[in-house]
Amino acid sequence: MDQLNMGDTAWVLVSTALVMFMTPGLALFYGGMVRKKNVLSTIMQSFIILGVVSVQWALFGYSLSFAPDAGGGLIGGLDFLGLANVGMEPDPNYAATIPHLAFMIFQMMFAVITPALITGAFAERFKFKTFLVFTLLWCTVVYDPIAHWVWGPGGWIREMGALDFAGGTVVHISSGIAALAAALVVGKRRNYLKEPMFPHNITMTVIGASILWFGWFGFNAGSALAANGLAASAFVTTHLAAAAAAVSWTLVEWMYHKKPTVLGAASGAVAGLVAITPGAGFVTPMSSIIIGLIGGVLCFIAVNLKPKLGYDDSLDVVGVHFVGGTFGALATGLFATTMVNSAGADGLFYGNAALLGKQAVAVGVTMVYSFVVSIVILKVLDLVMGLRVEKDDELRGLDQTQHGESGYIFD
Amino acid sequence: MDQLNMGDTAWVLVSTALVMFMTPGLALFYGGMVRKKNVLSTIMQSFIILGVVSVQWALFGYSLSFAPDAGGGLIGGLDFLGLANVGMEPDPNYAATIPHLAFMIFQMMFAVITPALITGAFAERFKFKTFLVFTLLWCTVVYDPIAHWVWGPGGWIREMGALDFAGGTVVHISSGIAALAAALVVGKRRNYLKEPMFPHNITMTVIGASILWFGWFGFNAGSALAANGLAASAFVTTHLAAAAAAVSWTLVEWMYHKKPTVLGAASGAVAGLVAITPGAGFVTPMSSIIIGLIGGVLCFIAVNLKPKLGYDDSLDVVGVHFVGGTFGALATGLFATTMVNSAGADGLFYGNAALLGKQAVAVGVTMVYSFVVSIVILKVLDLVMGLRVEKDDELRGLDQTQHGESGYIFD
Amino acid sequence: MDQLNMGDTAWVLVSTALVMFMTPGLALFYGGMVRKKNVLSTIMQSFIILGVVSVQWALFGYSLSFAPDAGGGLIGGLDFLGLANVGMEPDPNYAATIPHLAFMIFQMMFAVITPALITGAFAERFKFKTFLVFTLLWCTVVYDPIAHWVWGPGGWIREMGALDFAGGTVVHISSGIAALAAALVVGKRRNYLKEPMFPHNITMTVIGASILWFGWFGFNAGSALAANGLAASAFVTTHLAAAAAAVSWTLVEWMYHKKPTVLGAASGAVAGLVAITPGAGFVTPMSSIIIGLIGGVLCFIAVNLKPKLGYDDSLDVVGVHFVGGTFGALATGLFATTMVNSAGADGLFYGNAALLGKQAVAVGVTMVYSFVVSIVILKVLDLVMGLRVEKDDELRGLDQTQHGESGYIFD
Amino acid sequence: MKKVEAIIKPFKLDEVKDALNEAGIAGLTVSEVKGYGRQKGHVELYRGAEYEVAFVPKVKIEMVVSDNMLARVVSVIEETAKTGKIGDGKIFVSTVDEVIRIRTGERGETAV
Amino acid sequence: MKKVEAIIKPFKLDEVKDALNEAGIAGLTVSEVKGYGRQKGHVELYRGAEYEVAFVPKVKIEMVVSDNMLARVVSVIEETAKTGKIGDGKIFVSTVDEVIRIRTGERGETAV
Amino acid sequence: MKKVEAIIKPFKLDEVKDALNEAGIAGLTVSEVKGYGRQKGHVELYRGAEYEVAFVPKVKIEMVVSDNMLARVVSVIEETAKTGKIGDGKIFVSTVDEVIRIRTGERGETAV
Ligand SMILES: Nc1ncnc2c1ncn2[C@@H]1O[C@H](COP(=O)(O)OP(=O)(O)O)[C@@H](O)[C@H]1O
Ligand SMILES: Nc1ncnc2c1ncn2[C@@H]1O[C@H](COP(=O)(O)OP(=O)(O)O)[C@@H](O)[C@H]1O
Ligand SMILES: Nc1ncnc2c1ncn2[C@@H]1O[C@H](COP(=O)(O)OP(=O)(O)O)[C@@H](O)[C@H]1O
Repeated sequence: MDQLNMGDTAWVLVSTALVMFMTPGLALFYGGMVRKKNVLSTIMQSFIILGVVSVQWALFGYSLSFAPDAGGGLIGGLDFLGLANVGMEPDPNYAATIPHLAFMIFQMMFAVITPALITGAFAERFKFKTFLVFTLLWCTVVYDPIAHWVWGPGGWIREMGALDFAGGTVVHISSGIAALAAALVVGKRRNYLKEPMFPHNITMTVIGASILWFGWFGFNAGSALAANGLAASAFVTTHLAAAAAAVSWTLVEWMYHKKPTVLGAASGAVAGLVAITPGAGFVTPMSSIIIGLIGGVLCFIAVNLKPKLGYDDSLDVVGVHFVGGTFGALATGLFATTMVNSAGADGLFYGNAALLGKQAVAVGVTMVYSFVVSIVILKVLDLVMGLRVEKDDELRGLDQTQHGESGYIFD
Repeated sequence: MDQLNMGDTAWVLVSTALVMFMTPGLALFYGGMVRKKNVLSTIMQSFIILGVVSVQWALFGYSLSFAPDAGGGLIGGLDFLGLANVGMEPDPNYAATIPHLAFMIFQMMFAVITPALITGAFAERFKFKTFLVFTLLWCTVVYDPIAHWVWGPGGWIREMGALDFAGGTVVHISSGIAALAAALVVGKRRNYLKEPMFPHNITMTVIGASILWFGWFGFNAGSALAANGLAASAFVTTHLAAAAAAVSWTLVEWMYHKKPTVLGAASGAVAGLVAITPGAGFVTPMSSIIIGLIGGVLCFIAVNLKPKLGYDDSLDVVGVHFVGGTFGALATGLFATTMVNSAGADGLFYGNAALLGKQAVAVGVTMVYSFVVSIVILKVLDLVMGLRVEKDDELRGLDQTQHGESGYIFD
Repeated sequence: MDQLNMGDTAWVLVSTALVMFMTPGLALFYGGMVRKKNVLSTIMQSFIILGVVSVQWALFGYSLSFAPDAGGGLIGGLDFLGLANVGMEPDPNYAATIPHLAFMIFQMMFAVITPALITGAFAERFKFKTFLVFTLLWCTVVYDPIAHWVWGPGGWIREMGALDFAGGTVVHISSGIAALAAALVVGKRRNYLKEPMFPHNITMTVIGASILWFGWFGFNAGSALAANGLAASAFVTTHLAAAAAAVSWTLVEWMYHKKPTVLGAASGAVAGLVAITPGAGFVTPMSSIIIGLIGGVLCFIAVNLKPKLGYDDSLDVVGVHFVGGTFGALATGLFATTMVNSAGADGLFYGNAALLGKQAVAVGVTMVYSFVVSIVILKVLDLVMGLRVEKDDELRGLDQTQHGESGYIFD
Repeated sequence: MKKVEAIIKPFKLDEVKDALNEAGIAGLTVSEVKGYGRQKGHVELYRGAEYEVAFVPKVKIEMVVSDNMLARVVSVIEETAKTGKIGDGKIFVSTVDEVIRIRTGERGETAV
Repeated sequence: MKKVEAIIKPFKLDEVKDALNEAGIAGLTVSEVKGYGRQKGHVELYRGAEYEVAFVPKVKIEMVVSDNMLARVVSVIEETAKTGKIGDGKIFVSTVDEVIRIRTGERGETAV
Repeated sequence: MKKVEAIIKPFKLDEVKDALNEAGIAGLTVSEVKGYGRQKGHVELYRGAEYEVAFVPKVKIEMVVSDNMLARVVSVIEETAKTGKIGDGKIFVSTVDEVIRIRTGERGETAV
């Protein structure tokens, strides 16, 4: 059983590369949406996370998340510190047919992109130094435990029987609600809602969204951890949900705002990808189309309610990742079927109401935990080192003032 | 025989991701070539096709193309409606070692990019709403049947013995000739040939061409549907033809126009990729270099004749895809050899003149069918809902007037 | 033993596609760093190399590098001319489980990117025609022999027992020192150090660096030539070194220059990737973090010393590839361990001082050979056809004057 | 000598330039500007909120002409730049004391 | 009629425009410029060498006003564009001979 | 006070600016413009057709100087901006009524 399979290994390594590529993709997706004067600072936050969190993960993050349980299903032990005991042989506790190192680095890319998602909430005003400290703390005390709960051996949410195929709770809800916390604590950008803060480069945002879509095949279908029928199925559901949500966001925007925007189509695709993530390996292709259609509309509504709700989540992390992730986790409780994945469970529409309850618990606990801890971290950092750049720096833009660079020199 | 192979599955899933990535790549390739005021509208057409046609394919397109023949080798039946009977197990009628779902979604990406190719012909002037309707109709009545003829079980062109490894007729000729139909029916851009309509961002076009080249490995080598020697061979021929055509276009342009352009090198690479597509799995590497060299020159000539021929195919879909695809399909009739692929046939240069005839028939019928039906669809849509945007909208640009957005806000 | 493995083949084909994608990635990495007026000419140099060198490799380059030794371990014979004897079956002399063609094209992508790396040194002033001739000559008389020495069957450096997992000497040292030769012979850009020559588009450079990082998984982990534990291990070391170097460059720059730049983070990542290349399949993950940390700092120092050293290596090929590659090759002599790779050797830190000596010899000989031959080629070409564009052309920019195009038309 | 500055709609530039050329104008200089006037900008909806985009893209043509060309030039611009719709723009005329052609050092009317 | 040209700091544009609008200005034209003055540019470090970036981004507002509006307009700009820090910019006033509204052909004060 | 506007070749900007600086100029403002004059644009071939690109990139320097600096400034520009080849550009001199330094409220010559 713990025999290395080259096909599975090839697939997981490729998937890892694809998921790694998502973080620069996110950098572009976000970078295009800010004003020109902040494009580099926005890109930098995602890019440097790829450096910082990767090292954190290898040193101790992976151990906290995935080492044998340290007690109560709450956190992993220290067996994998510095990647001790993580070798080239498969470890059947994680994945029976691929090197343990492959599983470890596949998971690393999830740990990397999750804090990067949050950066969209406080774009255009956060201090770079504080951001680095926040990220390291957040990964260690929020992400690593939640990953353990949901995916770690002995993790309590996993034991409870809630389903999360590729990170609806772990990645999207945890980051989406932390984004809300950040938007609230950091406060609005100066002149928010007074002066237009349009995306300075929608072509860059589309490139980013396309890379995200491309990479998400690794994210979701790679989560099968094998190149088998389940991977193919998750690949299909992923793609169809993205496609359906791109269409539904565009259509509903067209109806309500008169014009179908390119930013809308790109945002819709991402919303669909988020929504299908928890159920990708549990639902049928036709269900994934429905999840995508609804996910696109829900996220469109959420994003458009933001100005009324009064917080300034610059790039709509809450509206897309929190709303989309929550919807997707609950939808998994509705649409999951053991016909797709016998290791999964049946959802409400297949006669099993219990799953929906478990999904709700997983969502609720993740949400509360991430929100509360994020608030605490941010409040403390605000006191200790300050969260926001100076007013003048914000006006001149973070690229010049924090990094001493300009995105473009076109004259 | 119908035993799932993880290596093959990994390869086809990766190839599918690569081919999916080509459509955003095409969006950039085309987006860079239009004027700044139309960059988003051009990108949008490809991007939204990824949404719309994917859903169409899952609901009924795949069935029309690939379900068991409904009669006469002309169209597939309804057995696969809503992906019914398309599961995680291999179906040896399609591919014996990978999940049927993997085959289905690999094919989906071809169905997506084909109508996207056409959009280059009517860029900078087409109504978005009409474009959506056109795309859905065209896929259903042109692409799906032709895919069935050439690749479907019982399809008449396949039965006849014509070869099309990865879509010379199905993808490039069908879209290239539809592009001509569109250019003729829609008419020229205002001030065409009077004012310069230079590419506004050649760096974007190069990024797009590079993504296309990268993705084309999935397109052609993935068409082996297994990770075997044939895949490697098709990979090599694909790359060499692209390389050779990039060089030949650049050189011939240098000789005739005094300067080797970057747009020329990028266009040449795409021309080479188009030319090798039908024969990728049937010809030797040395033949592929010859096909690339000639393909680059032929497409260069075709593109430069356009102003004399008097139609306004904005981004040269005819010159590259129709001319390159036709040349490639016929070249397959010359260079194919069973030494490369025993499931193929020998071409004229290997002593079998018959193949060239069959290739010519496949080309001719595809061309006539796609051209005539495209003309009809466009004429009808022109009456029913109009094809072109208003004059003022065209002058101000489609980004603002159709989508309410600007590609770049740099001040 | 020489049984085709689909998983390995899938992995090597994907890796090949990834390495191919690195050359356009490099085009963007470099293209963003030059001034706007030279963006296309810089991109063009990498892009056309993808055409020219691919064909060279298929025709005779592969034979010179990898065909059975022609004598003395110095150069390959002519057995593989025009890819003769390079077929779909595995050849156990190269890779026992994948098609020989797959090995050939995987190697092709290395031959392509190496001369492309050099172009950064003479960006913004080199004649396009001379550049083409230089590239063909350099590949034939510098790259092909060195590849044979290090990786070819019977190559003398390989026989000596020096280690180079994925091209520290072959790719980075050979190109890095040729870059120094080019910077010296071609001379400085006009007004170098007088007027600012800032990167015109750092967002493009970040996209390029991200594609390089993504593709480097194919470069290094693909060099295992199988989808096994070693591939996973090389994947992990590659990623961690890049991550660590991005962090260390950023931090050291922050300390010394007051601001952490995005260009620094991107450059650091590339420096880390270069530094780990020779040892990727021989060192542990923890060693790779150390190699990355040091590599980032060393390259930062080298790049910042450049103005004092007085040559104008426009885009810091010497500081990153020569310095990073040399450090990495020597670090392999320190950190290599047979616990990671039994086909490798132990380094100094594992009790074997001999390896470090062999590494030093490999570095020294490669360096001297590439430097001397590069100087000779350049001097001859300077006499025969001239190396630099006219003064006025340099001032107006190479895009307009050499290629008749503008990168962006934004008004 | 007079300086004529015309703020016009961008898409009219080519037409105006050609007409001025025919009218015998020797040279002119063009820049991209943003205008604010009776022609209001537009309201853009973005992520659920409305924003007023106050400025409208315009093009400014500057040219220095001899006094006897003035009337001609003004009327050419008036005719070709006019669409009759709001936002057509303005022409400003002012006096220039001296003109110098850098290449030759010529001054005054011959330098125009 | 007078032409008022003001070179100001870019981030002050919206404020100045709104104030001028309230003061009853009918139109104005804005362009992006680079300034050089007492406010020195900055030194940038790049790849081990220091470079002086001499120019500072500024915005130029141009508007033609009737003589009796002049004082008002100047004082509005002075007040709103001022930060008190070096580099606040300049206002230049000059005389305009004629103004023409292209759309209507109106001339003089009514065309402003 | 006089306003000097010079349209020059872009690559001459740094040289001219340095020379003006040495000549004691306190400030100037630069913008990117496109020129049309005796120096014709060029013909570009694109996808089989030829197009005339009429405009040539130029840089406009504007500066207001006291009357006694005028001659100096003009001759500095003439000398440094000159290449002798067609398209070197023009200098226009006109009269300015008033100059105000926003930061201090200074007016007239001291505000220049
Ligand atoms: N007084 C003015 N000073 C400077 N520019 C002006 C003035 N009035 C109008 N403009 C310019 O002319 C453009 C057109 O003016 P507007 O009032 O919108 O329409 P119209 O020209 O039809 O009356 C404005 O966008 C602005 O650039
Ligand atoms: N004599 C001048 N002519 C034209 N523009 C000027 C002149 N003096 C200053 N400027 C413009 O005003 C801007 C601000 O001037 P500066 O001397 O830096 O500060 P301050 O306005 O506080 O004295 C400059 O950047 C330049 O654009
Ligand atoms: N009468 C004019 N009014 C405004 N700008 C002018 C005028 N004549 C020339 N220019 C500007 O000066 C530039 C150079 O003029 P041109 O006639 O090409 O060459 P030269 O300066 O050598 O005579 C033009 O591109 C244009 O920007």
